[in-house]
Amino acid sequence: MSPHSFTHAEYLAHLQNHVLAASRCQNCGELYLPPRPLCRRCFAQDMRWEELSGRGELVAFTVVHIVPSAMLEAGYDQDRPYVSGLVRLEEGPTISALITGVDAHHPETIRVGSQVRVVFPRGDQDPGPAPLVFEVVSES
Amino acid sequence: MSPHSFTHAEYLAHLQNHVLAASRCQNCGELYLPPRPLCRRCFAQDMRWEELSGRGELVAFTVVHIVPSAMLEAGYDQDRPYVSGLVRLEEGPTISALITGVDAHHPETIRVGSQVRVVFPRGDQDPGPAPLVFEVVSES
Amino acid sequence: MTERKLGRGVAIVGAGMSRFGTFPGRASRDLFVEAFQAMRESVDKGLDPRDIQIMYLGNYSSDLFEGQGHTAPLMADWVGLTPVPALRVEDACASGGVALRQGILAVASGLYDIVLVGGVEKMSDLPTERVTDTLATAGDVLYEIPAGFTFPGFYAAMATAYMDRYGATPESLMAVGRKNHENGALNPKAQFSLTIADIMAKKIAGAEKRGRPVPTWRDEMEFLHDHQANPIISWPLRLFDCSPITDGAAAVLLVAADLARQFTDAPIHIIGSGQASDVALHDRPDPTVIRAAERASHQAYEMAGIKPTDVKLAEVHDCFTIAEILASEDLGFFERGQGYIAAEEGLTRRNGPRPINTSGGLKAKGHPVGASGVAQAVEIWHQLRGEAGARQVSGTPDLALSHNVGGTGQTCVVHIYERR
Amino acid sequence: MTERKLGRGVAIVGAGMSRFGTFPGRASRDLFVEAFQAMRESVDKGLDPRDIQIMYLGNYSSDLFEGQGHTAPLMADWVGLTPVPALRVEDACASGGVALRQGILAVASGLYDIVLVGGVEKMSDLPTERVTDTLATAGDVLYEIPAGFTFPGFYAAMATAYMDRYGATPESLMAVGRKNHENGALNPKAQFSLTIADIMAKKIAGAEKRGRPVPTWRDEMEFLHDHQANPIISWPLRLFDCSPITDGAAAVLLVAADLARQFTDAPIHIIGSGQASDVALHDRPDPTVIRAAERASHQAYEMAGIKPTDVKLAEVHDCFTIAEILASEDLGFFERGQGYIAAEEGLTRRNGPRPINTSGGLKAKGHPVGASGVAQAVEIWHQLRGEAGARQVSGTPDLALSHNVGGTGQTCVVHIYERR
Ligand SMILES: [Zn+2]
Ligand SMILES: [Zn+2]
Repeated sequence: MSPHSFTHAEYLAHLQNHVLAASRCQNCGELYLPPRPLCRRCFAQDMRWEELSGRGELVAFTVVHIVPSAMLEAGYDQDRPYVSGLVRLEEGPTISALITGVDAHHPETIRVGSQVRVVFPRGDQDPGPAPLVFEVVSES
Repeated sequence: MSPHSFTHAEYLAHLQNHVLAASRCQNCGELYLPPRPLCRRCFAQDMRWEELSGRGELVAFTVVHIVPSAMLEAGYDQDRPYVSGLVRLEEGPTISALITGVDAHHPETIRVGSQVRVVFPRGDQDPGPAPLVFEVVSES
Repeated sequence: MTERKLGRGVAIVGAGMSRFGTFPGRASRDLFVEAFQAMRESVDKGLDPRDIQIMYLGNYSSDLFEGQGHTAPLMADWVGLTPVPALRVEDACASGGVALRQGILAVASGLYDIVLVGGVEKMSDLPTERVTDTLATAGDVLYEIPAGFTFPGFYAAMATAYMDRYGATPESLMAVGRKNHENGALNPKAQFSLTIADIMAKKIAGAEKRGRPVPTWRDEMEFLHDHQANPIISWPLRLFDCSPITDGAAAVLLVAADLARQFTDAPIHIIGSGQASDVALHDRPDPTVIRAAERASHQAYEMAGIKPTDVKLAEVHDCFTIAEILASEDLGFFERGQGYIAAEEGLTRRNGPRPINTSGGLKAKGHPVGASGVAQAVEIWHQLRGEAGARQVSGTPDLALSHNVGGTGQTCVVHIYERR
Repeated sequence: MTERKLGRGVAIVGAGMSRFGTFPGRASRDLFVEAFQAMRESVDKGLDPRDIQIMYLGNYSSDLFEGQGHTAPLMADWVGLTPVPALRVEDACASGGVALRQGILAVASGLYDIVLVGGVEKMSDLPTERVTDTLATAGDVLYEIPAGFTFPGFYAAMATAYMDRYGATPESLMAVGRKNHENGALNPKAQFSLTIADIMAKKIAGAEKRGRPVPTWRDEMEFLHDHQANPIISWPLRLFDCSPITDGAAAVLLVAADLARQFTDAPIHIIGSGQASDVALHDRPDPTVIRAAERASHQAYEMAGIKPTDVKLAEVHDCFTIAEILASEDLGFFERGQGYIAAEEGLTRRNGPRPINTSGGLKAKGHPVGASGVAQAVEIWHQLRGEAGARQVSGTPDLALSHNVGGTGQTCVVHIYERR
């Protein structure tokens, strides 16, 4: 294992293969998403990739109306907002992601604590500007 | 006189009117090109605009082959280089400018010490990306 | 570990800021000259700028806002300080406060006695979506921004978690914005020297003048609930929950405490300073706590030998209304989950028991990112010297705190100031 | 004024760098982890990273190169240092050296004993013209850049003025590049671990392999005069007069001198430090003198109590070959107008009387802007400890200097190091 891996580029390559991958320290067992090459708990540099279940819980969210350039190009704007959120995976780590399966026009119906699961684009569907998407599968 | 003037925007407006303007401290007499609102010699903030003759001398120069985006868009490139230089005005200050009237393909013919004079675009000629241009009028 | 004392005492003997607002045609250097001159005029016994020995500049991203790097020596030149060392300090929105802290360390090091700390940001040249992009670079551009997060979006997510946990509502947030506009209305250098009611009146007058339908808001709360007047930026944050896009600069003059009386008979001593860092927002165990603020304030309190209850006046980093509520808890002013109640009850108003953001805060005064941390010190300079004019807190407080956050809380820096 | 001593002595007890080069798919954070690990491994008696108390990061423009601001706490997190204070210091190409100087002040202030100073830049993700644009932001974007100046262009203008004044030629400049490639060839972490002759051989082998016309350069000078092999970037500077576009990081560990022996029996003491600023290039009376370098080195010499002739070894800022020649005069190693003759005569070669840039310099080692000033200290750490391998200067020198320039000389920072 090259000590120079566990980069964002490798993480994205996993996602493109429909794998949500974290890095686990082989010395102390800590699990990292975003993946990282150096363990911040024990300072060992001995990681392995590990696939996550993709199941988790919505910890926080927002409905974005004033959107950045990349999302503007993807067709979102003030009247077509999207939802971003923090998702705590069942394996422990929390990650930022685009959230679907909710009604962005009725934010009061979106619940912190909802169960979510990772979704990947089907077939040769364009993944769009957000490489990581979770869908709300049930309310808390 | 507003203490908030002597900005780059005002300097450019003067250039568009074919005036190369500097700011002169009314307290100590120091002349500034680029113009500035605060005198760095006596710390007074009492400037007046003053038109310069536009005559000067080439202090240093270069022929630019690897060009920045703005000059690339203006049609310059590795094979169509341009000359940039430092010009000491006869009134004292030295400024950066585009230099014309020289052979960019034969840099060894360009002489430090050459006399230059400011040139403005004729009629509704596009001033291009370089608002300040000096032409070599005679060799030193 | 026990926090240490500085090797040498440090005092502020001059402080000033430019007007905050949007100023087409004025570059960073022009704003900085204005702040420098205001600072200079504030030095009671006068300052020869040639006595300044080093300059620290807080600036977030002149690179992206103006396409200008290497800003520090340029600003130093424009105020006539060349050839003193000039360096830029960057920690996103905390750049100004972190620059102040480095100025303090420079005095404490024994190498410098007279230090200029400046802050500047020129934000209004870019279109809004590129300002949004630029502010988002304070997050993790590889893992956070591709999730669609904007800067308001991050704080909006903290707000949904906080509201879920403690029962706060969008109306709790509005209380913060109303209060800060009340204060800003009394600050002639603020971007919005206007209460919400003043803004409503202006819009009504404008509609009448242009022959448009005249809005009929009953009160400020109805205005703040109007989707047209106060659109959602990133739910639950609306326009009046967000600090604006601002051009501005600020400057303070620090000297070794034993030299302070050469400059003024009323110096303001910096008796506490703390700074801490944190991981990306998603990586924290609780999105309703800015741990870097807890830690930085703990350091500052310990260095100053005071408790949160001793603080008479605080300028806190209200980049968004929720941020002020979290700050009031992180700093120990209120218990967890009580900050929003305190805001609703008016405890943090100018004449309340715990005045916060008498300047108008980032919300009303404006938020030129790299200048904000320095401008907080400017407000405290005025208040502790009893020179804050119409917004002066009664009784002339003697102990104040500033709290400046970078990004979503990956940086926080806290200072404590005392009039002796 | 007499330069002061620091309040406390400061020593380097660990130093390391990543490989320099272009590394697609590796971000700043990945480079920084590599440098941090190299630093950690260099600490003779071991380092527990939890003992580090603050981190300074030299970085020029992650904003423009990677679209990432607020880089310092992110780098701190990636090497596990959260929650210690982490701040970025920016002075263009001098960012690394200026960060080092701030780390020294932090120790001298009495507030910190153990300080990490890092530098990082990830430049190779942008196309060349946007790298050109980004580097140009170190000049004055309002008054210099619209004249068509690029970063090589500024130094090229200094070169034409110098050549006109003293009779130097493009061949004088080439001597610097040849020498630095000779040194870089012995540095396994350099971007170009190759002499010019090695590069020629590689190109000949490549042409043979691809069945292309095989070049027939007689010697290095003929290669350097070949417009195809060594094209003009900005006359008189050609490709081999310019430092490359580089990704890389470096890190040094500073501690209070009285703690140094806890980490190593061979610490390197920093005994002099100086920094100065200057105006834009056009505004200086003489474009062949970097006044900030004269002034910063004067400060550093005085603090260290040494003369230029005492320096055994120097890492100087050869962003362009002309810059090394000017530096050798600004630092007082040679008289004005003699620097190019010294270069031509080989006085600055590794085994000459005045070795400059044994690392290969920015030219051959590479120039990841914000990391370069820190990487200079890494080379000096190796040389003064006699651990520089094949490029070790004989006799293990005991006194060295580093010289790091920002922009066209609006910033210069100089440090002096001693093995005791
Ligand atoms: Zn571990
Ligand atoms: Zn004057």
